[in-house]
Amino acid sequence: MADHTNSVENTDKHEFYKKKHREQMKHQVVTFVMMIAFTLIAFGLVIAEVSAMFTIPIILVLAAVQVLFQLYYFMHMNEEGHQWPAVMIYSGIFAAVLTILALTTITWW
Amino acid sequence: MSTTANQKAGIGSVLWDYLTTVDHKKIAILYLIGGMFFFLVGGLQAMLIRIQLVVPENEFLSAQFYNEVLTMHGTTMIFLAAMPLLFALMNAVLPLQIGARDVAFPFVNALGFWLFFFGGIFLNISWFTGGAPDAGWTAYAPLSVFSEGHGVDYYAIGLQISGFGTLMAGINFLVTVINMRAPGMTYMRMPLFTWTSFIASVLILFAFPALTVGLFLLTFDRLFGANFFNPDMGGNAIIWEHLFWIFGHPEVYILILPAFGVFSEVIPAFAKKRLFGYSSMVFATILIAFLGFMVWAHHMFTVGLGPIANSIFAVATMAIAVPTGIKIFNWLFTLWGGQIRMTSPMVFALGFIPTFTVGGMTGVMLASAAADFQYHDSYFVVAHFHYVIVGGVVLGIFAGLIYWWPKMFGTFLNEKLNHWFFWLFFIGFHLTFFLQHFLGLMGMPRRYWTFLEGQNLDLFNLISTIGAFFMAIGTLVFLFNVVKTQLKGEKVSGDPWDARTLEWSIPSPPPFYNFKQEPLVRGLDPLWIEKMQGNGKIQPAEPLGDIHMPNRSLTPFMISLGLFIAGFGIMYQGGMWVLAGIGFATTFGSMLYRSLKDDIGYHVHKEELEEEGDGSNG
Amino acid sequence: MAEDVLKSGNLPENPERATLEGRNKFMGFWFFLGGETVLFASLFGTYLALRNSNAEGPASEDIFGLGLVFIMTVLLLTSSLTSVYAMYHMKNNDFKKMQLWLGITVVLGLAFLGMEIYEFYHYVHGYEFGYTTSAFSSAFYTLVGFHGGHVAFGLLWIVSLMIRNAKRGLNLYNTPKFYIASLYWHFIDVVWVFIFTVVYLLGKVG
Amino acid sequence: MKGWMSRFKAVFALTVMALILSGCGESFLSALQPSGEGASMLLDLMILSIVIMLFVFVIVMIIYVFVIFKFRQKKGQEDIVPKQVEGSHALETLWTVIPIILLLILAVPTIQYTFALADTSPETTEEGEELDQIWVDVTGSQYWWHFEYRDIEVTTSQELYIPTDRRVNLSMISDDVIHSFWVPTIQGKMDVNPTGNTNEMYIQAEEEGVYWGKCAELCGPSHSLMDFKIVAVSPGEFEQWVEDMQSVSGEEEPESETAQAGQQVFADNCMSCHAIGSSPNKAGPNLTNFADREKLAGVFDMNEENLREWIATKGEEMKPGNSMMDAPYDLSDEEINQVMEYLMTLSPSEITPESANNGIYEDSDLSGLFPEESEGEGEGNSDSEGNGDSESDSESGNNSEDDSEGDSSENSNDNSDNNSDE
Repeated sequence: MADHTNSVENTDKHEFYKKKHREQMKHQVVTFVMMIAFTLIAFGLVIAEVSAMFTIPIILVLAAVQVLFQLYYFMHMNEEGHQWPAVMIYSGIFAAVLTILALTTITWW
Repeated sequence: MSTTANQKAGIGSVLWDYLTTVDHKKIAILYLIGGMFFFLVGGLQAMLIRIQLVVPENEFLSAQFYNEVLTMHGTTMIFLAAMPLLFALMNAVLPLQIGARDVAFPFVNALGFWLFFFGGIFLNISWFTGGAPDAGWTAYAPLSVFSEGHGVDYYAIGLQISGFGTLMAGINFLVTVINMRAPGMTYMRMPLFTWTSFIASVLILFAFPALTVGLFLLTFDRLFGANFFNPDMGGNAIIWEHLFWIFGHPEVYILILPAFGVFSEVIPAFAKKRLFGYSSMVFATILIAFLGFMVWAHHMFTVGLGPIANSIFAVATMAIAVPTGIKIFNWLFTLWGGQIRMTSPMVFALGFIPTFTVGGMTGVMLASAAADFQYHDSYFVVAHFHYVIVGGVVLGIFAGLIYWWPKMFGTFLNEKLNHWFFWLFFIGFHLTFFLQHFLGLMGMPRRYWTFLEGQNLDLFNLISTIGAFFMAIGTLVFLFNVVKTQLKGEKVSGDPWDARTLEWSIPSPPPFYNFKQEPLVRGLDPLWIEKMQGNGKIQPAEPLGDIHMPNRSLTPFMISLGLFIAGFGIMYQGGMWVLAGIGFATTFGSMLYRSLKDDIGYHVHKEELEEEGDGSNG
Repeated sequence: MAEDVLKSGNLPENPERATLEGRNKFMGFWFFLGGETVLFASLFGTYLALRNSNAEGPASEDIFGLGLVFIMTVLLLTSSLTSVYAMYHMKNNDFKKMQLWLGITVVLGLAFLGMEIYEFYHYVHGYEFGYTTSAFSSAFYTLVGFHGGHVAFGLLWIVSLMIRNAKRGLNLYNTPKFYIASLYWHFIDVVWVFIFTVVYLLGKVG
Repeated sequence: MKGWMSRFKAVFALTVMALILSGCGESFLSALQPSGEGASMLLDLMILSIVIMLFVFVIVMIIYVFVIFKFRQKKGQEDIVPKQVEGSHALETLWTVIPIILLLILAVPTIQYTFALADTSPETTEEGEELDQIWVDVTGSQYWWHFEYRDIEVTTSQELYIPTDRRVNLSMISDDVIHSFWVPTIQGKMDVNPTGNTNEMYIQAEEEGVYWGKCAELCGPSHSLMDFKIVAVSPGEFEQWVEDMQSVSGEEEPESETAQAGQQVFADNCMSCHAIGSSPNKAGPNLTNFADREKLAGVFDMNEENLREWIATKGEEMKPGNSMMDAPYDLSDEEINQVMEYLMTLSPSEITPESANNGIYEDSDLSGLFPEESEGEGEGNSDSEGNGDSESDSESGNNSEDDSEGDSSENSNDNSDNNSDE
């Protein structure tokens, strides 16, 4: 459990990190653009009053994809060291889905 | 800065010490005191209930007061007694079992305790301000919404405060287990108590938010005119039932899993054998937790969800019996071929096995959805969950307390008195609750203030009350034992039980930094391995060096105090809004103070450590 | 190690997880977010169960305007991106730029919050759609209000971090704090994605 | 061979179990002495589960006792180190698989019974004809029960009369908080929800008798006093009871003068909450056949003393928290006497709880209660089916419809009124 308090002196390494970060940043900008696009599609479908049977699943899927983008790119779940966060987030999503399913299906009859 | 010795000190400085402590071992003692206090309060309420039901048409308590007592009995026992007592054990033992010097968030740990404590006090203040909550510990809407006075407000806000505390404690244990394990302590070498506490913490993490929301909705309905559960405005009472049980069912496993863990420590230690089927025990624990999340609606079979939903939840519930059965048989086969010592923790563990088996049996019977139409909300259910919670959790807590008492306090409880305690409590328990199964089937619904004559329910109720007195006397014996032992103050060695796990490798009570050097773990039951293969001492994983320790802090106390004060403001409104202002200012001010001040702890230096012996259990 | 963590200077890769304290914070906060998922799920579930229970008060189709919501969505999504930028500069140990991007995040968040308050005001006064009007209104305000409360708390948090550390730059003690504050901000965004979909868009579709 | 043995054992155990259990409790209250179709099915299921569970328990206890006696440390053995067994795949598989099988044995009938008990569709005779259904709208209130017979314009409270020849379907809703309808000897319980979630179940009594019902969901201070009775009488008696009840208008003049005065007092003070004759649900119980009741307010002996105390104190001590405590009336002792006398005249029918215990069985096909039947089988059937359908519509979870009603508890009552007008 040693702590890496000693900072990295090696400039080459530093440059390498910077480059890597820039790469990631590019991904994130692309992600952002796609998220905006998804949002536009979702709003567009609703405003255009496309049939509900078609719209509802589409906008829910778009929302789910946006969330995955947020989790994996903006919140860096795609990087290493995120196994436990992933376990807990997915467990949370599992419990969340059960909760929502129950409350939407068996509260009125 | 490094105050190493626990010199005799005045009351004031002891009090200050405990108010500001972030040491998990002292927090354990705080949890123990708080939990025991509320356990006695809840027990007193139980006695009132049994006295009221000793004869038919008794008028010992009024109807309203009886409802308050039964509500507070349930609420107190679950939230303010069982959970904190388990947290006491977890705090005392879990970091030691994984070879950690501290928990991951010492500050948050203290905060968790103080939130629980103030929540509990808040809830009980209701007795003195016009009536306690009276809608049952489940607080079903809309009864809880229509309930007059402020009783249910105390319930909602008090549980909200202590619920935050529980959530934080849960996260703390999760991260402690993941990040703080000593070298060599892989997941599959962790003691079962650590495993079950870990899994229980996972359940806390996902179950408590549902309660948080439920309590918020209830609070808003009662205090701010919201309409979640008000049928006239389109609200729906079933939402409360779902939210409550989405929390409430995992809560049962939050309680029982750590108790399973205690037995999985006690039984191997006193059978002198390693736990039979360790990996399947771990797997069963995880499976119970997973299934425990999908079965909450078995509390709602009679609500009218329809046969499809009922069938699904019935089958899911029955499935839980499988991993639980695995556990029972693994314990039995740990005993098989062992050298069983009848110490008092072991007697508790052995008393647990048949008792809990009965609780599990009735659990499967209740899972049978159609049959539950008869059992539901009758004394059968009362008997069932007392078999599980008293026969499982309470016996587990006492087994654990007695087992780890030397480690927590450095003293040894009198074995003879412990055996007396066990037999009085155990016999009293079965007298009280076994016949209640039949009472339920004979037509006695639960939460009945009184029962009428001529229904043939008199005799069993009388016997039940007699049993309750046995349990009360047993508990008094235990208290007497505690006082006697602590007054005598005889010191014990680090390993008085000749046990197997890491916490017994250091002195009793442990020094405040726990391990002088990080231990090197070479397998399951590390101390046993060293006893068999080495010199009985755990090898260090690092050379002696400075130890980093967190600073003490009053902030957790202040944050909790603030919420406590704010609760009154929110509840009484009007001129009392000032209190809400003061309370929230205290809370957020303390939080701000905490985040603005650099708190990087201090070091115990190598030189000081060298003066203190070798840090083994000697 | 203790005092070293306050020194600013060259930071390792992933400074937020370089110390044990940092790793603990990082892990604990992710778990907290897992719990928050269930918290919001309970609120969403309640909302979905009650969204048609308007008890003769206004229904969702009557009041929701998509224009405002779209602008709010874009604001919050953008603020998520700007906080990613802030973390990008944090990892490159560029304190000034991080502060700048965090500042932009805060401004966007404030704008979002302002619009939300305007929206509520508009509903209450324009449509007589108050908190106690119906089960639907209670559920709506509670769900969206909880999210708004999270936004407000996040803003306070980020601002106090910025002020506290304005003079001392990045070090191993405060990078985890910045990092988890940004995680929190993203999570708020995640919740909003579902709010605009489930509350507003589904409210219009029916 | 083994299968045969275990079957024999199961049958044996079942018989013994049934004998033991039936010794428990009173025949009018105990779930272990069923008198109805539902409760009998449930007892079968309970016994099946008890037998399976006892089987497990016995095995656990055998191992447990053996282990404790065999492996207890004896003096001088302190140094023995037992073999450290890691586990056994074979054993662990065994006690994973066997419980799964046992649970499957239990799960199958559980699911069957769960569906069977939820079935409120019309019964059929042996020839395949559908029987006319009796539907009762049940309303639970703090702390009494209200019963409206759908289509036949009979209203009663506290004591529900049913014929023994067929199922009676209940459609249940609460006026205030959640209650739960439980008659242990007849049928398992079902919650009575306030939210527009109408619950349906059937009850069926196999023998005549008065069966005690209880509220099983905490509903306030007098939760334990919310008893009611099911009076199961033979079909002929039931038919007569219905006709007698239908003939009551509430205007009938009692014979004695005191009672006439009491009627006036009653009309002035009590009619805003109570009703006599068929009427929609009001704030207090319907008193049409008050004098025939076995119990006062569900739990007290029906005598002068109790009735006087009830009227004089508004039941404050007798049933704490009951809503009559808010009633504004203020009666003199004389007026109370008059009202009591009047109330005791409210006995419109020969058929009382005594008829359920007198052993007389009068047969009838109840066709007199369903006049549309005479016009033709098909139509009559489709009509009664129509009722069932309209209910099952709301059951299928049509959210928007339920929600928009808001106060759907009243609506469902209105519906049934409309039906009876047709």
